[in-house]
Amino acid sequence: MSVRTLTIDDQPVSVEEGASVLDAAKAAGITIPTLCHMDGVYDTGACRLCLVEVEGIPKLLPACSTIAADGWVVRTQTERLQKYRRMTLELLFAERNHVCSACVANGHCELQTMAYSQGMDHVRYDYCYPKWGMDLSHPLFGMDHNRCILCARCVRTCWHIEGAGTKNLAGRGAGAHIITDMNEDWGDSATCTWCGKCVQSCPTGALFQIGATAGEMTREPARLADIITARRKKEWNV
Amino acid sequence: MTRTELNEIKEAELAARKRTTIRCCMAAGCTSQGSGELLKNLEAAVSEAGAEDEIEVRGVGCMRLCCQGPLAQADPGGPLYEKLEPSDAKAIIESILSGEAAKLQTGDPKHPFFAKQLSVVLGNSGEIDPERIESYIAADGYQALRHALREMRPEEVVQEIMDSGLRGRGGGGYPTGLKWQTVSKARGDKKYIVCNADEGDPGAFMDRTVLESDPHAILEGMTLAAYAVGADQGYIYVRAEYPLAIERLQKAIKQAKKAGLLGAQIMESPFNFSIDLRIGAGAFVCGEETALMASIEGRRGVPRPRPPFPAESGLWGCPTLINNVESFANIAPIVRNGSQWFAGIGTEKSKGTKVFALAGKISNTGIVEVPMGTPLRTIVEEMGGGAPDGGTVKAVQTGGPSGGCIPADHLDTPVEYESLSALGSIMGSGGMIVMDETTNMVDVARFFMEFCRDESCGKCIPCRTGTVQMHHLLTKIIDGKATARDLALLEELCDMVKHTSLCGLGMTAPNPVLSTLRFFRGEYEELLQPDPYANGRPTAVPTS
Amino acid sequence: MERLKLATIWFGGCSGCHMSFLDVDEFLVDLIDKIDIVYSPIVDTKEYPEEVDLCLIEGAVCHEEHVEMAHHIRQRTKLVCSFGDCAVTSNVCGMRNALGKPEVPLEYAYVTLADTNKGIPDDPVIVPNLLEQAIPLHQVIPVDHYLPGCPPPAERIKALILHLLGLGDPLTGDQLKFG
Amino acid sequence: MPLIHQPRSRKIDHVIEHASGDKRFKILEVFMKRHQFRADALIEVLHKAQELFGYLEDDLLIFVSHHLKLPPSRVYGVATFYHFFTLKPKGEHTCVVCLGTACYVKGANKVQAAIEEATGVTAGETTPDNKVSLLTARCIGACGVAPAVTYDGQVAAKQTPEDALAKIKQWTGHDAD
Repeated sequence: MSVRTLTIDDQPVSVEEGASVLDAAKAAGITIPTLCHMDGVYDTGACRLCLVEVEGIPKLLPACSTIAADGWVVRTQTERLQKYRRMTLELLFAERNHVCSACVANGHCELQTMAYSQGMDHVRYDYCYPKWGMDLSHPLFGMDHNRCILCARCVRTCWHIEGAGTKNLAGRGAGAHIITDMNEDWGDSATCTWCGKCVQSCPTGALFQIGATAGEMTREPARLADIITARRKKEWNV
Repeated sequence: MTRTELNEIKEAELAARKRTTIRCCMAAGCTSQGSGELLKNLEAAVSEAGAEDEIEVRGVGCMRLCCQGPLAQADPGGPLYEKLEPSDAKAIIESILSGEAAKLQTGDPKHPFFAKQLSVVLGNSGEIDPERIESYIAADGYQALRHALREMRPEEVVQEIMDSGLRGRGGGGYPTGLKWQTVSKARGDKKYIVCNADEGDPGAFMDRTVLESDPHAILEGMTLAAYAVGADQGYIYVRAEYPLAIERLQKAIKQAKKAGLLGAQIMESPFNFSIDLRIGAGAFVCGEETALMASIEGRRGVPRPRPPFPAESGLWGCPTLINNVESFANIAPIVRNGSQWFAGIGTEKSKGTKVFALAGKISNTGIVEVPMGTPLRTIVEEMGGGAPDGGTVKAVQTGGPSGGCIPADHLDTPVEYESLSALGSIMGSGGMIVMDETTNMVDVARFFMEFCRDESCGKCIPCRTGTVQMHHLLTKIIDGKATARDLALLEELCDMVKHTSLCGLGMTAPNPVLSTLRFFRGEYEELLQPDPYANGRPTAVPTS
Repeated sequence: MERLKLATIWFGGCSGCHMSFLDVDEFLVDLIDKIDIVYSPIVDTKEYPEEVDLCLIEGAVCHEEHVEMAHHIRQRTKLVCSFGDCAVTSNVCGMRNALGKPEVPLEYAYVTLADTNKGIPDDPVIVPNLLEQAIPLHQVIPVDHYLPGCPPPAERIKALILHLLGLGDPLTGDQLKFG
Repeated sequence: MPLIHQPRSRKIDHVIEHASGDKRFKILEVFMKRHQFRADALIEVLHKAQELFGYLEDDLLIFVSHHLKLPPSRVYGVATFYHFFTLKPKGEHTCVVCLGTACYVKGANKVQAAIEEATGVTAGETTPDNKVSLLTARCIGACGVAPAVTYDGQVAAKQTPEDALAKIKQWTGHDAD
């Protein structure tokens, strides 16, 4: 396996061939903000928070889904990138109804954390206040579309870790939404295995355990990565 | 099909020509105005007059001047009839038989609209019967393929395209030969050719014209590409909105298969290539190549980040060559006539011709093909005849929702990839919408933003929600509820969406706003309300 | 040195931010020579004074009186701070916006859930007309500082005031946390 | 609430039973077979299904998902992504107003408004008597003859609000208003 050497925020770093810029940054101890990235499932490059500048390349590149190349000079924290990140977050908060104070994930939410860590203290755009419902038909889990950011982590988890294919995206544009089977009530799903992995994968309060009240919904998406890594590398002898 | 057979078909077809041929336009513009019935009536009138041995009635592809349709013309040397009614058929036949002019509206073939055109892509359009392969073969069709298969190695075909200087006609203008070379060098046993016929730009109908008028030219171009890069399977991804194009492509594929021009051992060479049609289902974003590939694979038409580019990893992870309709239509003429001939047309950096669809507030709407470098003014004012009813041209919109509005005082700009992008627009696929002084530019910007908002796939945040907010801000401005602060917010958002979106749709969605702001800023500012807090502290407290 | 003239007010909110403000306890006493509370629900002034240095506004802008008052305050105040999530984001107050017209929640509250005297109060003198939407303060007037939190903890309020007095750093990191 | 949920096969059984009495399902199955039941033929299959049934009802989508061996969520996700597919039945007649740029600058929105006013439905809806479905298109490529409207698949050129209303009247058999 050959090695790629690059510079990230003035810090030299070497990674294995095929590693992403995000991996490389992690190896160098540099945090690049992400929302749609989750260890264990493939990357989609959708949330655009991890965009970085690479010298000599006019386009901004998503760190999660860009393979690190030799000799690259990468910048992850320029003023421009920080501004774009704040704007992205503003757009997200304005899109659906994210009311942190009344959210099951308050205090444990990646979107909320991202907002303050990027210094987004208010939203300049008009809030859209769309009317999205909740699905409380499942005995164990609930889905609140108002808090969904369409990162599709649950979809990728359901397909590629659990392998059930229950969740998917339907519709498009601002009308895109997460569905269960044929847009049925989750409780009626004939394919859901009740494994709850999607709930573990959710960065916000959109998916939660029934019974959790404000601030009670904690999760460990890292467990999902453990499962898939063990499976791929055949670490568990059974 | 052997070389001799190909020539036999050509000669038989030419030998069967009758003294007079009436070409009747059967492309979408004229059929929507009743040319189908006209064609039937013409045929009936011919048999009624017992002139079957004298006159051939041929349904042909686009005859270009859509606004005067239905069109028909008698060869050789007959007038171009305009605005025909189905009932005019008899008069036309009588005129041919008697040699006396019919009392029908005729057009002037010397008008700049026709005289300034140069046909490479549309050479067969309006001439041959698009539903008969023999008609295409008679016009030297499949000669380029025959030549390439017998006399050229694949890398020579690639070289020929590189030497021609052809650049992608789908919008970006990436050198076609370079793309071919990448795919031909890419490792992989399986490679694919894709023809992007998902012409989604509102106001663009060039590809539709080509597909409806000369479908075999696309098949031949794709087959040449497949031979050049080593692919054995091709797809044409065509919009469901183009039923006539689909029908003709289906027919053409069937005919080519039967003639041994598609399938196994084409023209008795070891080369195999098949083409399948894939019908789009109403998603503009599928014009983006990674979304298009997802759609061909039967998935949601959602783009993915590039790299990897399709040339390395495309359909099912295999190297894939994607070109648009007009690019493929250029291939056979280049191989047939040589790269030097093609490179002699156009300008230094933009070679060949470009097809434009003229529409909007312009006298002569229709299809024109001009050499690259032709000034916009020539196209809009001379050929297009300017704005109708004594109006004045205010701006020309090129490039659809990804393009921009070029103001009238920049009309001397030559049509080239670089010169158009310097004006904040793009060549795009070739839609050209003319606006006159009654068109409000803020309204136009909002129209395109609404389009992008509705067509966003919803994957990346800047495009999905940025277009919603930009549309909202534009609406606020139009409704007279916005201040300078809102305009600043809009401009900032345009910059952000342009630079952070995942695919071309989002990256170019702000262009119509940016270009109208650049040239028509006054129209925005006129609509703004005074901001009482413009300087932080209020000048006068507004009462609610 | 002249004392900082501080005002506080609440619009559409639960007064939780003000409760949190009271939680700063003796901090106010410590700063008695630096701060003068000139207008607040917790002091007796009836009229919003001229030349206020800083006004903390709690709550979302929900009805016509809020709009009027916001402009009034803005004219008489150097620095305006959106105080708490309702002022910053419209928060819980804004949850009605997704339901449609303001009549929808009013109907629910005053008719559906009412045991007696069913009916939506409609005298604008008694109850001001609700705006179509409950909106964040900065959509009505320019805001200089944002203090998110539901409510913002007392420490955070202290930090902002110290900063504005030139005695501390601007708020960063989780001091800007919503919720 | 049952703790062991209904297995997937049960739902399929129900659909297969429903399908057995309907020849169109048979035609669709043959069509899928021609595509070797390949998953990548999904969009082609949905086109065919809509052609046969007019719209894509749930059972139809489950039928397709079963035969192409795709999770129902995948089929539903694709069917709702593309505007051409409709999950609700269409009216007897379909009127598609093109709102492409050329048609727009030539007043297509006025044609649309006239039809909406006359029929009382907005774009995307069907009249309560199920006579007319009103749709809009992003550009049907008939820009040279803008504004264009498609009536039951036939493109009509240079439409005025009056032209459109006359056509609607023909369909509904009475004055549209």
